[in-house]
Amino acid sequence: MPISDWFKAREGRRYTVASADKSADLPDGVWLKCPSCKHTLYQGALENTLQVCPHCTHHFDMSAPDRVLSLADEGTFEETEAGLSSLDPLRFSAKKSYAQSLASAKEKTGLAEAVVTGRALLGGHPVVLGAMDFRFIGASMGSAVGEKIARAFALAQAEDRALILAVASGGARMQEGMLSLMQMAKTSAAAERLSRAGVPYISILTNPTYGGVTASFPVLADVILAEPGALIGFTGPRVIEQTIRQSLPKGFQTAEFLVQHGMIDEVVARGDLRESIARVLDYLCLGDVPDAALGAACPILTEGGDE
Amino acid sequence: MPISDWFKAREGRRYTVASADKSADLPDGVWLKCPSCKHTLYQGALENTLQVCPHCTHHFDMSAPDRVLSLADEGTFEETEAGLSSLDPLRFSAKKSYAQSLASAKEKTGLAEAVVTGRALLGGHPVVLGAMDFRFIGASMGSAVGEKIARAFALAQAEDRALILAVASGGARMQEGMLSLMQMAKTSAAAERLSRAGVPYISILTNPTYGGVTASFPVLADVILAEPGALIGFTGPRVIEQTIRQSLPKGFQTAEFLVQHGMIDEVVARGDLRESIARVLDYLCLGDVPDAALGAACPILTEGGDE
Amino acid sequence: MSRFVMEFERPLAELEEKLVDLKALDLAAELHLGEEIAELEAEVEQLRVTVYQALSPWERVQVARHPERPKTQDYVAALCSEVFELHGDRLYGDDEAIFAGLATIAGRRCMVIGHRKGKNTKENIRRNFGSPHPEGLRKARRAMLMAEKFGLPLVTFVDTQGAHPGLEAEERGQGWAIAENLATLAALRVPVVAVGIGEGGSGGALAIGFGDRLIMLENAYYSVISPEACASILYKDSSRAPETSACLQMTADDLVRLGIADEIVPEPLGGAHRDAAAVFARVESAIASALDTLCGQELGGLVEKRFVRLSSIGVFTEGE
Amino acid sequence: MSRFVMEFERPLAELEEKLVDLKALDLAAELHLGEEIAELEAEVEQLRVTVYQALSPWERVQVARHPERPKTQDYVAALCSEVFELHGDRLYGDDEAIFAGLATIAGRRCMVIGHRKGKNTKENIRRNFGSPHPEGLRKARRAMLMAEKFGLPLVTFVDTQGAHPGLEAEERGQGWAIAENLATLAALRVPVVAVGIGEGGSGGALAIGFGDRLIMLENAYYSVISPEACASILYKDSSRAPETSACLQMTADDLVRLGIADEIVPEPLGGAHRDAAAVFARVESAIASALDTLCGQELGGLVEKRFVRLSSIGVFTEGE
Ligand SMILES: [Zn+2]
Ligand SMILES: [Zn+2]
Repeated sequence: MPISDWFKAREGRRYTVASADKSADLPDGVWLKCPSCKHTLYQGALENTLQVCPHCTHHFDMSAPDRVLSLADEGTFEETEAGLSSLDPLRFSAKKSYAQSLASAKEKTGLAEAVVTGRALLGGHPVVLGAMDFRFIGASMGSAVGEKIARAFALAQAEDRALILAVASGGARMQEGMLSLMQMAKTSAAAERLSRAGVPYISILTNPTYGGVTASFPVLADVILAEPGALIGFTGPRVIEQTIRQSLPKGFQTAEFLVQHGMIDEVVARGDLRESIARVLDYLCLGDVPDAALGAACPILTEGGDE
Repeated sequence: MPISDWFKAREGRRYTVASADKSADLPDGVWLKCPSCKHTLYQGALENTLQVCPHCTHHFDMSAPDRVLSLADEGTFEETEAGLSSLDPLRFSAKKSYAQSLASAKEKTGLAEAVVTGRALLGGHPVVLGAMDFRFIGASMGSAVGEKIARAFALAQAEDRALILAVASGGARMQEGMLSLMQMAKTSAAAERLSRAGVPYISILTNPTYGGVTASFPVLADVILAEPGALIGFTGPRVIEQTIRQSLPKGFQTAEFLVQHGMIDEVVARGDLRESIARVLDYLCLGDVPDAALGAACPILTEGGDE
Repeated sequence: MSRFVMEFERPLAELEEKLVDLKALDLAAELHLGEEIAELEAEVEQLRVTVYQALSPWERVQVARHPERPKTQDYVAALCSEVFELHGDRLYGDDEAIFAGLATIAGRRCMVIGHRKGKNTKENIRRNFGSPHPEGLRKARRAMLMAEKFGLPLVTFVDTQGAHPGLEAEERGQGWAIAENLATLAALRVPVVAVGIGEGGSGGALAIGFGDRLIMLENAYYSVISPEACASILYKDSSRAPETSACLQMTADDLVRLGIADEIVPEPLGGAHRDAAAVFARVESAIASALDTLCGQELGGLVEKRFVRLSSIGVFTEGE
Repeated sequence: MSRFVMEFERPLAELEEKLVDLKALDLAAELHLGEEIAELEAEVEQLRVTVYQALSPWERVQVARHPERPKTQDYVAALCSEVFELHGDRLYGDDEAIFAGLATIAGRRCMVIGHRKGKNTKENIRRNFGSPHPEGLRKARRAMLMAEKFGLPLVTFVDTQGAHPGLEAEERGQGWAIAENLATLAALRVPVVAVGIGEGGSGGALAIGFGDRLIMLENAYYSVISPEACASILYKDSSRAPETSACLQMTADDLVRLGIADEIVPEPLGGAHRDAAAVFARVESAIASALDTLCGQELGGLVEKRFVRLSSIGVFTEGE
């Protein structure tokens, strides 16, 4: 099913975090075990709970299409750059060729690349909205992901829409070598431009966010949110333990650890993300919502002619 | 002797750090013991060594007039705001009245206030040059010091001269209460304006620099230098030990400690200060020295019309 | 009713206690002491006025430090809606001694920053009694710059003994952090309203404590040095703080007289903790009217006015 | 002559040793082996060319890591005059893994930044083998902003295995520090010339490693991941690094082909450490000519060109 159809099929669904007692009457189907509370869960039922375990609120990975639909106001998401996808410029071939990896990722996810972007409304605010999909080669950032992200920044700037990016990634896509590393500079350059234009940018760090992606556009946002328990860092714990032989504290690199260390603004449960982002946008996008709750009370600051 | 005469009397003197063997033929006069190496020194001889112990290079306190003359190119220092001095707005009277303290400080130092400012050349660069004098009520910053500092910033900006400030201070001048605290904001505001105007500003932190002065204009410089062994901090060690009952490491709050902790650019011996500052100015004041050593090789960057 | 008794309240507290005892006795033993009770009540009322009216500077300091005095988080809870707290300096840590967040006050979207003391020992340990480390001040600075970027007026609540005096704070540049904030606040291109709600301790207070308007609560103080430290220096005897607190001219009245504060919000007899709701209402209306005045102004002019005013603070002579 | 022998040099080193022995024997025993010596010398010469010409990517990596390879401080000593080193990030610390300073190169006043590896174990411990912590990257950023403020062209020397992978680096925001530098470098309003002199390890290299020109030494590499780590991931066997170093296309040639680097500075046969003086001269002239081209340009256009070029890096399809 092409992704556009998928979006159509999903439109109109409501996403709410189910209360715990709903788990009693799960229909038959694919079952999985929650890695946190060990409860057995029906996978289909997770679709009604934003992929959150109804027993312990463990946040399972969320696909990019699910993510953008969970954040956009109903029926407002319009995808952009849907066809943009990776090539294999280095003809990278190790155990498995990059071309094969790409083909199977496309097949598995129905996506052209590891990030989905588009226009939407969020809490009534016009936004550019993007989400990364970890199932697609670990949502690693190669040329195509970098390009789609950079275009999302450019679109947000051109249309003066706030940019909202839900991030997950294993890091740079090594199969594209230096072209992949340079996407860090390219997306950071785009972020810097948006910032200088004064357009709001909020990132949501989800599990896992690592490597070159952590070290570029996601952490340059005005407000950085993260999902509970999400693991976020530059170097992964295994590499640290092997390279430096440091033992790592409990909770290392969790979203909560990063709040404590001053790196992100708030940990927000998946079910509360849309509301939190909308609230922040109410402050950062003053005036772009015609029926803003505060109406005329928004401060209208006049810029002087001395600039 | 009025300070203008003092300057005249001092002009033409050369300052060099004497080599150790000069100490042998010290004339009679006032003797003091070096607190660092315990050698007995003739005070008059220290005038020829920039108040640096010839045995161990211990840096004694330096008066503001000595300081500006040691830094300015010979014969170029012209004092500004020489008459500006403190009043006693709170009629502050404790054990000793503020009025008394002021009177005795003036008598002792021959200065009108704890800071001397003026125009000068330094390594051929036109600068505004200022120095604080610890003998004057601990070079604490009251209204007059704050005003003179703020005017030095304004003068540097108006005449596009680099600003060089040699700082020493016990902190805010509590005898002026909140008027004194507000000088921190006032001088920091002036520093911010100078910075936005792109005029270079170098501070030299000397022993001791503490309290509200550390927490305002001196640390906002583009390049921060400090003299060897100078003690610099916000809260003094005794207060920390009494309040928090923390034991403090050896070398705490020395200039060297602060370099290690990333707060200052370099520790420079008194005898090398003029040369170091001139070198930095060669970079930060490109173009203002007609016969710059590098002549036409200085990069001439053209600003675009898009600003 | 307050449980914590300040030194100067003690005679009143004793009389109040006596009145309670008398009433209890009357009730228990049916002694019909109505007249005595009424007399004592009048006495209490008179003493209350005597004790609380025209507080000395040192008494105000005690009121400003009263453990039940409303704190930044109380003002945020009472005055602000749709709050979104911001955490961290993006450099080192998240200092709980400083609150920063997006908040709506009197119908206006604002950025709010405040010193955050705890309500009990546990909270106070976490929040370091409201004394910020450099990372707290740098979080505040990040919030200031965000306010500027998105055109949000800045409202600050000042209530700290001072910036934290400690080894780690020095290592991480306490002086540097304060100075950066002063420079940033001085030039910030949005309206800035500072409210002194309790203690205004030196550089740690000033680092978020000035702007286009400084509103002081009646019993809040703001000082270059704590009266105890001043007494320690001058007399080697910190118990002489009552004297130095007068010398330092650190009350709201003094600040208005010196041209540093603009406005005083009156407190109920006995202090803000005696009727917090009334204080919240007055503070809200003071902030609202300050914002009404400031938000209409052209930004370049606003910042220039702030700079000129700041530059004019100080009393000195030009000499001959 | 170099004392450290790289793996692929071993046959040559053995032959060279044999030659030395032969000469010594000849001298000691007066065996008149002139002919044999000449023969062996020719053999050595031929093998030298065979060994060093057309190095494989993995061999280049070894050359790039050679302990005697000239390092940032060697370039600074050789190319720069009137150096004034800047220390510290003004936030947390001074990271010796990063050099930053005012320096004059080829008659131009510049800001110079570089990764600073040590020359021996003691230096390497202090400098953390040239792997920066966040405070090092933040010192670099401060230097970048100072360069911009005062119109000084920026020259960077890239030579690091990568940003430090450790607990404290993560706690202080390694990713954040790198990203801030990338954003700052991308928009910096002065000419930026980066020189890859040795190792170009991933984000820690990139954080000071791009600009208007990227000059690569012939045997310097620049890679998204170390070949060993790549082999570890792909084959669970880091000894297959020779294979992955070819796959990753990380040599100077590859970078020019991919449009990422602009220019290659040739090295003497065997690597830069064989004739450092020659390399210094070539690097100086490459930097000088890059600055000559860049310093005359209008700054807005320069930055726009940098942005457009950066934005165009990548190979992808737009789809249907
Ligand atoms: Zn669960
Ligand atoms: Zn000595």
